[in-house]
Amino acid sequence: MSTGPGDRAGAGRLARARRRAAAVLMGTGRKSWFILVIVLAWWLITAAGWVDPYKLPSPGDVIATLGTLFTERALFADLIATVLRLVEGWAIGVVAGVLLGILTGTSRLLEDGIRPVIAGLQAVPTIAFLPLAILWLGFDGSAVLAITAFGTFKPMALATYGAMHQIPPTLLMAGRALGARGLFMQRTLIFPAIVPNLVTGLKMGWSFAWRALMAAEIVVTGAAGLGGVLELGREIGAIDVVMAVILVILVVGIATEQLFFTRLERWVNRRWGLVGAR
Amino acid sequence: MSTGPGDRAGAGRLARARRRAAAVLMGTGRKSWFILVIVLAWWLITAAGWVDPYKLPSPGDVIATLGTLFTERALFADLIATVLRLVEGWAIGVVAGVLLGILTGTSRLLEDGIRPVIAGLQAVPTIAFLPLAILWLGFDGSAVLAITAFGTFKPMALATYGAMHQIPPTLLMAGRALGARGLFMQRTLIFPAIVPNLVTGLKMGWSFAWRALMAAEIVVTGAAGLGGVLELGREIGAIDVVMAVILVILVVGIATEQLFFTRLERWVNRRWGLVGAR
Amino acid sequence: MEQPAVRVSGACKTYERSDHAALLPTSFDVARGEFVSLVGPSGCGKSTLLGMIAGLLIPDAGSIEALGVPVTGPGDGRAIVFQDAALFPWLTVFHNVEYGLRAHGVPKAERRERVEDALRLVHLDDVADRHPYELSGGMRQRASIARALVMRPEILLMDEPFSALDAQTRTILTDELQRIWLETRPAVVFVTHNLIEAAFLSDTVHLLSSGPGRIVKTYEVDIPRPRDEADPALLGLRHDMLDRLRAEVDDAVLRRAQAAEVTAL
Amino acid sequence: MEQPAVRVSGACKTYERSDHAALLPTSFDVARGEFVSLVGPSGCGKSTLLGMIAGLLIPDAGSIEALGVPVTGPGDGRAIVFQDAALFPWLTVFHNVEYGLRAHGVPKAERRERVEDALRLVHLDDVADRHPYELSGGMRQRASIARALVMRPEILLMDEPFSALDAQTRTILTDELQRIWLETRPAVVFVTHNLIEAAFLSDTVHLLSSGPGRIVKTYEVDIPRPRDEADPALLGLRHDMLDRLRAEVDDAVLRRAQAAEVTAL
Amino acid sequence: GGPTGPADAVRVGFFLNVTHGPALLAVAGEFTSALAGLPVEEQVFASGPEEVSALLGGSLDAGYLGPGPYVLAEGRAPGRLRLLAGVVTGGQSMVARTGSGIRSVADLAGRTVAVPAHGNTQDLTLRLLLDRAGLRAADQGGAVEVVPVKNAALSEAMRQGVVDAALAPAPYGERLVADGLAAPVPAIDAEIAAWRLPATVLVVTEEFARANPAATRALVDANARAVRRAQADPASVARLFNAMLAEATGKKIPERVLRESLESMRATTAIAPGAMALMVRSAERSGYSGGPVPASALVPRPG
Ligand SMILES: Nc1ncnc2c1ncn2[C@@H]1O[C@H](COP(=O)(O)OP(=O)(O)OP(=O)(O)O)[C@@H](O)[C@H]1O
Ligand SMILES: Nc1ncnc2c1ncn2[C@@H]1O[C@H](COP(=O)(O)OP(=O)(O)OP(=O)(O)O)[C@@H](O)[C@H]1O
Ligand SMILES: [Mg+2]
Ligand SMILES: [Mg+2]
Repeated sequence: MSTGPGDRAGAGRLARARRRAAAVLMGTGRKSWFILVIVLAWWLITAAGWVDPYKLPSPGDVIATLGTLFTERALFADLIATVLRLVEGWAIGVVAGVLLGILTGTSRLLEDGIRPVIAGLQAVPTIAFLPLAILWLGFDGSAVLAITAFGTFKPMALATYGAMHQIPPTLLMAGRALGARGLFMQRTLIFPAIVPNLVTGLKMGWSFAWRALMAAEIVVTGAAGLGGVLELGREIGAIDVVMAVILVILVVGIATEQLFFTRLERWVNRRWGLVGAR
Repeated sequence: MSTGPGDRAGAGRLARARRRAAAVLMGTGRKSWFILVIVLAWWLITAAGWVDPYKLPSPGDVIATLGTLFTERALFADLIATVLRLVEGWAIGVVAGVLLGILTGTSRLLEDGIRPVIAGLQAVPTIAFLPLAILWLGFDGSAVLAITAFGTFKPMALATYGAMHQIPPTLLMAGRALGARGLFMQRTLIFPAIVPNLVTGLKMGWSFAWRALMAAEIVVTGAAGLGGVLELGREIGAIDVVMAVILVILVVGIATEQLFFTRLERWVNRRWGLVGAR
Repeated sequence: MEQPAVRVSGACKTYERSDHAALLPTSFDVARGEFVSLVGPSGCGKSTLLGMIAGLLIPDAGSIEALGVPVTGPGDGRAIVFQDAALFPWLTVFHNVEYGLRAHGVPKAERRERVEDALRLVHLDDVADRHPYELSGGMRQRASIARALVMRPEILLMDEPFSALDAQTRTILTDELQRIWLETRPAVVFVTHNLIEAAFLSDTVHLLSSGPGRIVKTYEVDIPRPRDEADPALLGLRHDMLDRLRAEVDDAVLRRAQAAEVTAL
Repeated sequence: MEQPAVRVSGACKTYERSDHAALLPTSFDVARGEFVSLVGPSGCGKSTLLGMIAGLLIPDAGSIEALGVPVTGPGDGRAIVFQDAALFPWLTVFHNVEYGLRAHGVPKAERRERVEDALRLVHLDDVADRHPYELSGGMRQRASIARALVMRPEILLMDEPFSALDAQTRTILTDELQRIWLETRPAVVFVTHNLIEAAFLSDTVHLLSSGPGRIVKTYEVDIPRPRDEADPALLGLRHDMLDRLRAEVDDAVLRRAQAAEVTAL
Repeated sequence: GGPTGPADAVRVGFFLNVTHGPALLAVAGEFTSALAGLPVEEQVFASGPEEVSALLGGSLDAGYLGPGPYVLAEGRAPGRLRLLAGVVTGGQSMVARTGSGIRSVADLAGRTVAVPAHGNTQDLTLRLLLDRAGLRAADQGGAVEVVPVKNAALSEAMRQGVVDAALAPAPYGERLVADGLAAPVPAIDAEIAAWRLPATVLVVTEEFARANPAATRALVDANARAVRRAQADPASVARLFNAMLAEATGKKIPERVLRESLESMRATTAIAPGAMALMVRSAERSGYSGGPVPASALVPRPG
């Protein structure tokens, strides 16, 4: 039963590596079984002919349509156009929202005055502003961008307010006692202190940005962008095109979540010490 | 300098009452100054003729249009119809989201499988599903309701997952040690424990519900609703109608926030002891 | 020999995704009605050990028996009190104390009676309708103790129940705990950092080493009860334990520093 | 007479939206280089008093002078250490300690030197690049102390700096604080619940009453330094203070119970 | 307001619709050579109101659009747009749900009729029909429920019996017929045809026309060429439309449906006298109009 400490550590390391490899495999399995079940059910339902293919095309049909859209049509260009627009609008909205949130959040008067208006605006679906945006900003894409940015801006500002109220008071007191004030304080203390809470806000903002952008693309850009394709698919009653576009959005959404937000969150949580050292 | 303790208490009570009254007045002032500034600026810009009235009707015009809409176009009926639909769809979405969240959140396997799918779906704007909803559920209220409920369901389920991870582990341990398990545990411990975190989710869900409902009402036009009026204004190029409807949504939004969510939050925070005893 | 209330035989634990043991194989008995304290530096595995006795954690190896039955989960006869009271904030004091009885399907009338008894025992009968946020820290811990006692446990597990309280409230509650224990006489396993508290309350004090924990020394306290906190014998015992612990900590600080270096690479 | 480091004259405070005073008018002096402790039950206004001296809170009436100048806000010469360390989690230990120097526009080279000195003083020089989450609780408090000391304060304010630590780490850090204080000799106002700690470290201990706080008794500790924690004189002093406090608490419990009834109506 | 001087490009808007056939040809061919030296920037729109907003907001110079949005724009912001020429007339048809028994306008009483949008060409046309038959829309206190249904949702609305008939722009009416969901109503189509209502017109902003007379004339000429080609070779319009649709969605509309659609319309630069006035009257009667439309806005002013 007695093993030297060296052996023990070596065995431990091996066991850990093995456990980790198993965990990655298991993790993939754990995370995808539900998708597999859904796809299987979908396939079964359509293969058995239980529903009108007009109402629910088979997975194969949708994949085929997707293939055609990508290989023969310019769906990839649409996707790129949409994602670029999305990132740009989202980034503008994030910066504007966080700046406004921090600047007005440090004064009770400003916050009391501005926050209810933003909270109220948040209830108004961003598309309602689309006609105004086109009139005021013109049609050359800036309306779409403005709508996307505006859609992101509101939840970001609200998330910033929320986050500012969650800064531990002793951190603020420590900062003040050390002589921080004004812009120095906002830049070096308040902003970094709210970052972990903002990450959740970023995701929310992304989700609102998608909604605003899709709504705007459907109305504004005719055929350019995923929204345009979605709308044209609807117009001509091609449900497989609609589902193919949904699938693309879904994949982009999951990819963004996994490749960007989850990593960002993990990095921030680590850096801000929100998880134990290990 | 010396006053009896009774006098002192009496004076204190009076001072407190006075302070409270002042606070209410001040509070209203603090919260509305920004709105007043905006309205004033709006009025000034239009009165001075700096912008094309076609691009920005004056506040008076919008109010007049609002009056006409209410008296001659039965906007009140539209408003009621929309709000009822909203509440119904939202409530269904909330119940479904929370139930799914709790049921699958207690099992790692279920959560790992289902959560990424819901997170992915959350990236897809709910309107993208509208064509499917119309196909499957019919071109009538049920598609609109389903879309609204679905729009609420996803953020609620995600909020529920999030909230479940924030239950203090000792509460769960205490419950288990006291013999709670299964449904009893979910009903009497997990659900009440997540309520305070859910309140924020409720607001988010409400905001998503509005978006989904407006988008759906614009397309499925059979019944009365604000979305239809908004679309009418857009289609006939009546920017004053668009602004009037935005104003109505804004007022409903602020009223809901102030009369419902803020109170709910305050009540929950009090009951759950998230603020000090006083 | 009478069967012990708790028998821990070689129980040990390494947490998932951790690379060192939280508790090395540990063995000790708690006789029926005995008051045992576990004392040791932070992170030495005291809570882990208690959690295993409670059935909230499963030991990796070794076994734990409670009242002669192997522990496989939380169960009758054992109750636990945590450092943060862990009261359910949405329930009144009454309903908090009633919770475990509801979970066990005890009929309403009996529940009412037992809860009232328990609240009287901890002097909380007149705040039964308050919510936890309306209580002081000390009152919260009393409620938490009542919630455990109402289950009429033969084994009471307490994890630093008083360490979040201020010194004065703590002293008062320690006195109260002595009284309650003398009235109800469960076997107690009591975790604390406070050496005077441990000495004052216990029949036996186990001192745990830090790092991966194990018992390094056991003290028997043969002072008649009720005891007085200022008893010089208690102060002497405290001093012995402190010296022993300080040696342990220095050792541990060294070990931890090395571990930290590895981590930092 | 030499000007005191801190002069508190009749300072009192009632918080907004509270209906009873947090601190009744209180007066005391802290001489330059003197170590003063404030001890009292929870909620008696110790943190409030310290916050006023730090300039983080404004007294309702009375005045506070630091180094002969009326306090109107946080300012040079005063530094504060909190119970929870309050390190900035996104900064390394080095940058945490450097923060106050940056806020004061100290040039980079001087910052580096002063930070390194401060870290050496608290034995943290080899973990300068770590983030707070990579430190133990005791290391965090050392870092927090370094962050205060780097400002070369003539007045060091400490609000229960060790109360979140386990007993062993606490003992070690108390020893260290004595050493650091003997090396740097700032005037210290030290808030604690731990009577031995107060007696061990202080020249003067002020005992505050509970409820709306005020000083009820002042003890001078005339034991030569460096001191030993096991010194019987310290234990005797502790016993005196405990008795006095226990009387205070009973009084307060009564008063608080009455207040609570009013609240509950 | 945008720049008042000569432009450095002509920004032209159109829909990806069969009724915009000559516009598609123009974009694909006639405009490729710059208009009087100005490069052409095309912009695809999904609906008239956005195109009007873009024109009035100064981010578009010229546009193909239906007469409905045009007259509504002239009512709200008189004199800001200039009607240049006709493009297509016809291009809409009444279809009735199979089994609904609708054969004439009078049969629409008590029924639900779909149009694509409030105030668009079909909506205004339907109201003219009702007016002539002594009927009124429900929103005007009458017995005919006029509901806006997006083209995308039309076939589902028809399939589920939510609407009894639809006045649809080509090719959506023809599609419903081809899918067996609805039947044409020849009597009503004949009545509409008699008005010779435009389906698409070409407009330019007054500002652009004043600052760029040569480009405006070139625009009129290019449009005229495109119209002549569309009239001479409808099949080329069908091919081009399907090609553009497929480019975006990978889908095509059946050739037969497209051919039938094209037969229902006629490419012509002429605008029948009185046709625009009918549109204005309908807009005013239905309460859509924001104000009086100047008489000068009703006739093309290409010069
Ligand atoms: N859930 C967990 N996952 C991983 N490691 C854990 C977990 N809980 C505790 N540990 C680790 O196990 C060791 C023992 O922890 P435990 O909580 O039992 O110590 P303790 O003696 O109760 O400490 P304290 O006095 O601070 O309460 C520590 O190193 C701790 O970091
Ligand atoms: N920000 C605040 N607003 C309102 N009341 C407060 C606030 N901070 C403290 N109080 C109240 O003022 C009184 C004194 O509080 P203080 O924090 O100064 O006590 P303390 O002696 O430091 O207590 P502890 O030992 O628990 O830290 C208490 O009754 C407390 O509830
Ligand atoms: Mg523990
Ligand atoms: Mg305090």
